[in-house]
Amino acid sequence: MATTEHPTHQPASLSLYFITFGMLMLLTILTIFAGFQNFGMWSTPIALGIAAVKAALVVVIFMHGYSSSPLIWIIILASMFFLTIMLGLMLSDYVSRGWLL
Amino acid sequence: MATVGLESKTFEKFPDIVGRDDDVNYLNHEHSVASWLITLDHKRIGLLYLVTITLMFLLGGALAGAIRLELLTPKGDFLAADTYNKAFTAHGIIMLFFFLIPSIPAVLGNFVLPLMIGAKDVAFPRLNLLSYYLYFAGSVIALTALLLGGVDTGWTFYTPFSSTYSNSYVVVMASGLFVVGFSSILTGLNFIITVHRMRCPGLTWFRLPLFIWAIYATSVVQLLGTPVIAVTLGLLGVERVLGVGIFDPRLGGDPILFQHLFWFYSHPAVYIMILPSLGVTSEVIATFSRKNVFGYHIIAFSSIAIAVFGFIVWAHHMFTTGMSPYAAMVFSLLTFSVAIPSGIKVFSWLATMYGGSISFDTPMIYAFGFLGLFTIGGLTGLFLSTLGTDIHLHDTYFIVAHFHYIMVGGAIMGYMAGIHFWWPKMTGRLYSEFWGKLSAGITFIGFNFTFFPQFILGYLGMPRRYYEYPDEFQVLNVFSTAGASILAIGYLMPLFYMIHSFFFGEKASSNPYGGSTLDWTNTTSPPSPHNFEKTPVVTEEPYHFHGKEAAVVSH
Amino acid sequence: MSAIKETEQDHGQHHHHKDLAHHFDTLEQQHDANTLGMWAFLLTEVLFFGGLFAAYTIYRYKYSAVFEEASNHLDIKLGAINTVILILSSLTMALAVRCSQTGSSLWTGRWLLITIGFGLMFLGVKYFEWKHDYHIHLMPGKDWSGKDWWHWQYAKQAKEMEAHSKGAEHSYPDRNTVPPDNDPKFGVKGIQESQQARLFFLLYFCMTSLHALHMLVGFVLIGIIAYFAYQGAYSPEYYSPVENIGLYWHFVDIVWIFLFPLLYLLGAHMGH
Amino acid sequence: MFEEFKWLPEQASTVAPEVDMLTLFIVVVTVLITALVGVLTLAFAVAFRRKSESYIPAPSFGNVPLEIGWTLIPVLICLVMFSWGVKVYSNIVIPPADAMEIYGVGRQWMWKIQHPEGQREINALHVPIGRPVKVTLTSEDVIHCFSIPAFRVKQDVVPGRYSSLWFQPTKPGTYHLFCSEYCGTEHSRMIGKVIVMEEADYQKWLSEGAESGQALQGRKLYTKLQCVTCHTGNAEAKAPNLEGIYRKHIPISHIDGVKIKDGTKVFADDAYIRESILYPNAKVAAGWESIMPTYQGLVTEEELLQVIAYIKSLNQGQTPPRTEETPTPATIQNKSANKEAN
Ligand code: HEA
Ligand code: HEA
Ligand code: HEC
Ligand code: CUA
Ligand SMILES: [Cu+2]
Repeated sequence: MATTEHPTHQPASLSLYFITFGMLMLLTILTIFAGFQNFGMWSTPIALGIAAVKAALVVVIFMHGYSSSPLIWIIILASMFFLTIMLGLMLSDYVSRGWLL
Repeated sequence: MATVGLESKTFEKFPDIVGRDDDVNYLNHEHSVASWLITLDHKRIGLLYLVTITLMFLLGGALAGAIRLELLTPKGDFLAADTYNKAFTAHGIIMLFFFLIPSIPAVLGNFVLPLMIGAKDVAFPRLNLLSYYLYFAGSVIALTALLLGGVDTGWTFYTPFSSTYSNSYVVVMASGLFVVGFSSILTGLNFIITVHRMRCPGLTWFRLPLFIWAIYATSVVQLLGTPVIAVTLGLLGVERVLGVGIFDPRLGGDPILFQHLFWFYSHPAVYIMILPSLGVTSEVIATFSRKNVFGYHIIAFSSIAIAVFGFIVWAHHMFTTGMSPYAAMVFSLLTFSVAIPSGIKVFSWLATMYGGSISFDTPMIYAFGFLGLFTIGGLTGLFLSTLGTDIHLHDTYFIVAHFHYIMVGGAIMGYMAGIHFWWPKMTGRLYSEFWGKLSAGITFIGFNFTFFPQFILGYLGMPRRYYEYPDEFQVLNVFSTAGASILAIGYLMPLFYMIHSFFFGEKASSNPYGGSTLDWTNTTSPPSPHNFEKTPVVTEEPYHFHGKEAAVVSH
Repeated sequence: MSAIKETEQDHGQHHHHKDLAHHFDTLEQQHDANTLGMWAFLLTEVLFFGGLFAAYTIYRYKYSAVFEEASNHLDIKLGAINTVILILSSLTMALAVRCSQTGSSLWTGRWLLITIGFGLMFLGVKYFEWKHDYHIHLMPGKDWSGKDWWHWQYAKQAKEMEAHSKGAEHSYPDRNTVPPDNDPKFGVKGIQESQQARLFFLLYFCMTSLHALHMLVGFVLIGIIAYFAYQGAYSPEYYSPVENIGLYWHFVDIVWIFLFPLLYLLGAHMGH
Repeated sequence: MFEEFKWLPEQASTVAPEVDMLTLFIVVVTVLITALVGVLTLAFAVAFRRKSESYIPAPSFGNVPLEIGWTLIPVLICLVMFSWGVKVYSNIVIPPADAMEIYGVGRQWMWKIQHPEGQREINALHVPIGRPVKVTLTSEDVIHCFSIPAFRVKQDVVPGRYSSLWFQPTKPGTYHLFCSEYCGTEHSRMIGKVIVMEEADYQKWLSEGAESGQALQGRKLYTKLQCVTCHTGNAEAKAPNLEGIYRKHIPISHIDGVKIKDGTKVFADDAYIRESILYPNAKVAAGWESIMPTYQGLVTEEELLQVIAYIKSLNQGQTPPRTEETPTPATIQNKSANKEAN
């Protein structure tokens, strides 16, 4: 069938890759720095937030997410959606156990 | 006799594609054993699966026979306690992982999916063959576990029994399931890509036959759920081998976590088992009513809805574990969400039949059986998703009855409907309609005899996985065992007349039932090695039985 | 569905590219199918690791204090070095894919081999890390009893206690005697904590070794593709194997991006 | 075999009729739906059977009202089932405050039951009619499930934690007690009897079977395990006074070693006391050092239950002297109603 979603086969510019690499390095330093601060209950969200930004950079630039078809983005979002469902609903049991009685 | 009728079911709109007698088809173009064992042809791989899963079904069925014999009397006089436990464990594992999960997707899906979408093959033929051999390897490992002495944990592998206390071959069995899980993932992946990328020109999403939608939804579940059971069994293996305490409370682990992880896959897995049957039913009802399926779009979306909702209800298996009552309420409510799309499907099929021109060929008889038994099985699921009643019914024979109604009454009826429906396409031969209808009838009667009494047993309180039981439960158990013998006959008969027809059956035309999808209209029976002589182009929605002249002949 | 016209442009008349499998019509279609297939596979992988992440999440929630302490026994320095190495390998992999897009087979092969090189460095560091962890009895195996955990906790505790109860009759054995498994004297940060710590290390072990396993598989595949790249098998028209192995490798990188803070850093703020 | 046959299980507890009513409702609804589907299938099959091979029926197009109907009506039915289910479920899981408490321990493959007065029984449970009974359960090995069909109650028994179920028997008789979670070879023999007696008979049974009381056993352990060396109950104590703490709200300062908000309180129920003994610094009482050792591995589940029973019965000024070797039965026997006092 005719494919409607063409990935562009134009290679990305070299500098983009190096800039991305630099940003990943900076974020790594940031996450280590943040790790040594005491943010109380915010520590984990902050660590995960930085990791998410790094992952997003890898997906969008290195994995060519910027030029990928909507279908591939659906796959990416679906993986996050179902992962969240699994973790969220499972946790909901543990968190609410103490509520009654 | 019936075959005469069959030939005439081809409309002028779908002219018979007559091949010459010396035509090559996928069955006869190569003969060596190797040409079967290392074939990349999706049709041949489908047949390889057919043979293997049939053997597995017989094994699982024989174990069911042993279970029913033991339960004939209240005392444990036929099997030892351990043997009984190993028997139902093996029965459950074989029937689910080695028969029902691969049944429709791997056999019928492999065979007809590319035909239905006008493709020459699935997207990744080598991966397809790999899937088959992973399935095969998984089966060999599982059978090894059985031969070594079996597993006595129940198919659910609950910890800490399975991780610490059981002295059986849990790790071997778990590795078998691990391997077969990858077969399932790869099949699903292959089908998803095939549907996305291999449709022939003109075949838009809303021109896809509903069977394709169902297989697509199934594949999504396979892709998302199966890896989770794989890690879970992996952790179980690690725990057993290294003696560490991931799930054992004595070592700080949490046995309920195992159940969460297990059901995160195993609940969606039940939709891997039923969705393909729902798809077959849509095809069969449309074809034998000669009508377009009522509410095509909604049925298509309801398959997707079932697949997605299937992932948010798993903890309904855990209401009595002492999980949070609040979470229990949430999961109870969510569980009902699956019932709605299922209901929509049932009513839409009825509406499809309304005003149709219904013929009673074997596949349709099976589909009727499916409709009734799936409805009962599904509706009894509502007793279980309702918190107040599940507490009483949990782990009783009511559960056993519920899932056999859906899986044996529903899923297998659908599978039988599909096998009979596509048999002429697969083999180029017609089976005997007489024996076909007879076996459908016997199955239906035997089935209800076997499993209806179990609803009552369950409400009376008989727990499952009991090899001895209090005397007052005997009457119903005797009924059940008697029914199972009838059921066995119903399942064994097709084995004979189908094999007979394969060699001696009358030649089938390309479209004996007057089907409207590409597999019927554009290929010979059996299809040529590359499916289509020319790539088909699709110009209209499926299930259009009218010609351009809209030959509405009133009678 | 029916109206059965058939296309003229079937594959018979069509010039067959050497890389085009018979069941596809165009290279474009084949490329799309391959890429999509890889992404779908990664979707599965997310859920595969997801199972472990779920176990981690639940135990982390239940035993948060111990998990934070336990993580302090991992070596942040090595973890950080490995993070850098793996991101570097991701960069070289991205460059390999780019070279295959622009048609320089030679450099595709080279970058792929460099990627393997970084991967091996990562595993090398990991090897020494695991070996050390094993020696101090953090890893499952012989003598894996969490007793060292007791000693550490115990030493810490003893210090605190001395400060409080001036020389009361607390007699603590010295650090070299191994306490019996259920000696209540060790209980203050007791048995159940050492079990929880063990769970942490177990999850650490499972997650990092599953990750390492993925790298090992990656080496083999990258190696094969590098070989073909040197043979000049890829061109701007046909490079999806390189692209796909790239996707896989970046995914492995992403997993580590999450593992690093979750395993190594969660207790960093508490100091050693 | 036909004599014993019954269609419905005995209805012998207060929740049983509620569960049966709900079941009846679902049965009626589902039978109607099944009948509808069945009758329509057959009716259409007959009415629209193929009469001519050349006849092609007109295609059907959607019918919006119909489709809305068969979506919304099931939604409504489901909501009714759900909410009714939740209502009955709450009655099943929330015990009345005045329930009498019995302890049960499951193990491969038997049930061990202990009454508060000290009676122990195996695979049998004697209960008086008309009084709510709460059974607190735990397991020594794998997961079991305490199930009494005649009462329509069921609760998994999970090692490493307490779970509980309650019921109020309404009919004297002998009923099945099943283990309904698969637990290994003899799972189907892990069955027992629940004997519901009139109050007077129950009292008689109690006095006949009188063994030393559970709390009395607990008191012995309290000195034997050295609890009393710290929990002396007087001013110089190194540990909080345990007198009368049961069912009080206790201020705590740390959870799992982490400092928490001032003024946080926990409810001192069985689970909390159990936790305090096995995992002392899971929750640390405010104002105290977490020096208490864990007793994990030193006490059996049974002993744990006895110690807990003792702490529950412990009233102001009743902590025994440190030196006491064997407690005087008298101090135990005059159990005053400390629960009511709270
Ligand atoms: C193919 C397999 C399959 C399928 C499709 C289903 C479908 C459903 N199942 Fe079932 N189930 C199993 C296989 C399956 N199940 C198995 C194997 C077990 C036991 C596992 C074990 O412990 O070993 C089990 C156990 C099980 C439990 C746990 C019970 C317990 O252990 O305590 C529950 C609880 O909610 C449940 C509910 C449901 C529901 C609500 C559906 C729904 O999807 C059904 C939806 C269908 C309908 C409702 C019928 C059609 C609808 C209409 C005609 C419209 C009218 C409807 C309304 C009024 C809503 N099932
Ligand atoms: C697809 C799934 C599937 C299928 C098809 C079946 C089919 C049958 N099952 Fe099964 N069953 C399960 C899935 C399935 N079951 C599961 C998951 C469990 C739970 C396990 C657990 O608790 O862990 C279970 C448990 C289970 C129990 C409960 C055991 C217990 O809890 O103690 C019972 C009892 O009656 C039973 C009976 C039957 C019967 C009579 C059939 C019949 O339909 C079978 C009919 C078929 C035949 C009779 C085959 C005929 C062939 C022969 C006899 C040929 C002889 C062999 C050779 C020549 C090689 N099953
Ligand atoms: C080494 C001294 C010591 C011994 C021995 C000891 N405890 Fe404790 N216990 C403490 C201290 C200190 C606390 C308060 C800090 C805390 O909650 O951990 C405490 C808390 C408790 C609590 C919680 C009370 C509250 O107010 O929150 C219970 C219940 C308890 N102990 C029971 C026991 C039992 C039963 C035993 C014997 C089997 C025992 N203890 C032995 C020191 C001790
Ligand atoms: Cu105990 Cu089943
Ligand atoms: Cu389910």
